[in-house]
Amino acid sequence: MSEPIDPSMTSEVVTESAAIRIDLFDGTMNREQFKLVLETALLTSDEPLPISELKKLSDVSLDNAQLEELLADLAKDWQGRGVELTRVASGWRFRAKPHMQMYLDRLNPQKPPRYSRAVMETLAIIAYHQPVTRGDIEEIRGVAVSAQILKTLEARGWIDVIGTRDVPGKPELFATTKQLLDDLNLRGLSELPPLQEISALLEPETAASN
Amino acid sequence: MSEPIDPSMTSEVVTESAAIRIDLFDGTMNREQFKLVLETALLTSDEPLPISELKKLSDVSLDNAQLEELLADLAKDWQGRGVELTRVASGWRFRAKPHMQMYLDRLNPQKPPRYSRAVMETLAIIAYHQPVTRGDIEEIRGVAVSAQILKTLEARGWIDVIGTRDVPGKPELFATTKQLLDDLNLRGLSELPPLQEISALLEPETAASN
Amino acid sequence: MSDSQLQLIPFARIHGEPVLELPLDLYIPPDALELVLETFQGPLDLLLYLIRKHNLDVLDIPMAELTRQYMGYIELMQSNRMELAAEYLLMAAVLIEIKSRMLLPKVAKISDDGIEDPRAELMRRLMEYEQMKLAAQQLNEMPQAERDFEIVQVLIENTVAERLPQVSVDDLKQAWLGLLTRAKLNKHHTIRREQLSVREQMTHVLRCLKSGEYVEFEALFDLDDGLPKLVVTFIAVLELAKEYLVEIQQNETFGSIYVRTNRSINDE
Repeated sequence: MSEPIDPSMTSEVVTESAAIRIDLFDGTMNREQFKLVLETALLTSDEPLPISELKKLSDVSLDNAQLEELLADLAKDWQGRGVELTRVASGWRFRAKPHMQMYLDRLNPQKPPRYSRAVMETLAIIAYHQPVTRGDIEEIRGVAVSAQILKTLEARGWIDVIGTRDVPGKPELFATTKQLLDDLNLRGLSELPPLQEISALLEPETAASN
Repeated sequence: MSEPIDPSMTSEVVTESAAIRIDLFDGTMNREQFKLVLETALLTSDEPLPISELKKLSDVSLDNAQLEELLADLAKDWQGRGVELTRVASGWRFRAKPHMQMYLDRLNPQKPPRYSRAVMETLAIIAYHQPVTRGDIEEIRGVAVSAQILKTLEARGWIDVIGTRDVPGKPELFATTKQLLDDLNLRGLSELPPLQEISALLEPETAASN
Repeated sequence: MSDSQLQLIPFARIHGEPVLELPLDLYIPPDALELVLETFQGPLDLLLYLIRKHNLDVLDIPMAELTRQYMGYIELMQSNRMELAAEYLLMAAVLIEIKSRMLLPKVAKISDDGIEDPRAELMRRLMEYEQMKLAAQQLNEMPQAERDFEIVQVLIENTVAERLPQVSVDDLKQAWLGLLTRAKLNKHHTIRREQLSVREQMTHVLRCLKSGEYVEFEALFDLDDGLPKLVVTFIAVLELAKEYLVEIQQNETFGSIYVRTNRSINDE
């Protein structure tokens, strides 16, 4: 149904990059096609993507050197554009070049910024399950929770550490603050929307089959 | 008038549009340079940018036709990539092509919810019969519509109250928003799937084939 | 795979899920019944299901048969002591009324004279509902931003920090919805409702103990809070002890009870 990448554009690159051949459900993805996937993932991600994440995009296992070479190649493709691929502490990301700022500033920045889904889900878990450790949050979300996310919420004054759990590693326990309640205009946590009402709005089960 | 992008219209324009020369701090910005600015703005914006906003990026005044031609040209540059430039209800934006989702899902298991049938039926009635009151929706569905359902759709930014009906009780009138169209990658309500003819529903087979 | 079961009912894809297994004799295992009732969006949906299942013509509904089947469901639900929404009972009354009017011979005859077929209103509603039901399916199948495709957004470094995002209770709710969806997709994560008030009190108690010093047990309670809150606070302390978050000490029988966080122990 969802057709893969246009095969026509693949032609001559194949030989050169025969090393990186990735079997797909209906054919092979060559180097250039895989670069398109990398590019798309990096353009749509709202956080830097570490090498370990980027590896998941490929069906065959790539080593770090191969992947970094592809990324360097991709970065080169973007040279001379208004946006560049950069490596930061937590991975790779695209960002606007600083000299583009003067143009971008002309656009109305009136839309309020939004927290990412990851931040909001973390906040929801802390609000409903407090006190929780980072491990608890990761278990519910099913993905790793970056330190950045917790720092964002702490800096906002919405969560804080109220102790540690007495298990190996002494993980910190997070809870929400009064500040959060004030900012949400609630008198207490009991005024949060009840969970069963929320779950009633979901498609039952079968959704997964689609 | 909101034609999709026609690649044929872009080729010879280049010479003709030497007119679009824009003085910059360090010289002149030609067509290609301005396209870079457009591209950067569209890649970095978190919401679709309407023509009126995009005009602000240029130092000389461009008319709609000129700008649209540039956008069509830009869209053509991106053909064959994993990301495409599309026009939706509130403007132009880049999005990943849907067939890329299978790769992107490997990185990010976070997805907005799939809504229950009750929510989707309510949305359909509002979309196709707007403006409607809660009573209208209940009349069609034959069951009570919980406030939660309407709140969910409002919180998602897909519907809002656009007034009240002038009958006793002044019930609120609901309509769909631009946000809904944007999220469905549509330019207008007319691009919603056409309603099935009622007569077509009389043949059980026809309905079944759906 | 279960094609043999489906031959009767090409249409009855309630939500893409075969509710189709309902046998003709209307027997439904009791525990399946609740599921069935949840699957239908109301009496119109149930009626449509029955009509489509038996290949009936919506424009010429055999009222006797339809009413019989519908009543079969209603009785089954009632005999299982299920709470029946008023809408289902109201529809039963409507069906019986239409059926009885149709039994009067003259009504059928003079329908040419512009007197409406007693079924007309029901047919109109069924068709209107079916149209919206199909529209909802189509809407749901359309690619949706974030669910089926991603929006491109590249970072602009300088503008990020300044303005803080505003968050509302609804945003939190949305976030939770997202979690639930995923939990449903990956079955092994169970998300259940927590007793908020106890959790809130646990947090409150931990805050009181933040200094790491022993605090007198009684000091954790505020007598002005009323009985329910006191009970909740008590449960909260027990819960904290169970999770090894606090340490409770009583040095002599009937002596004062002291509580402190376990963290302070580790710090020493």
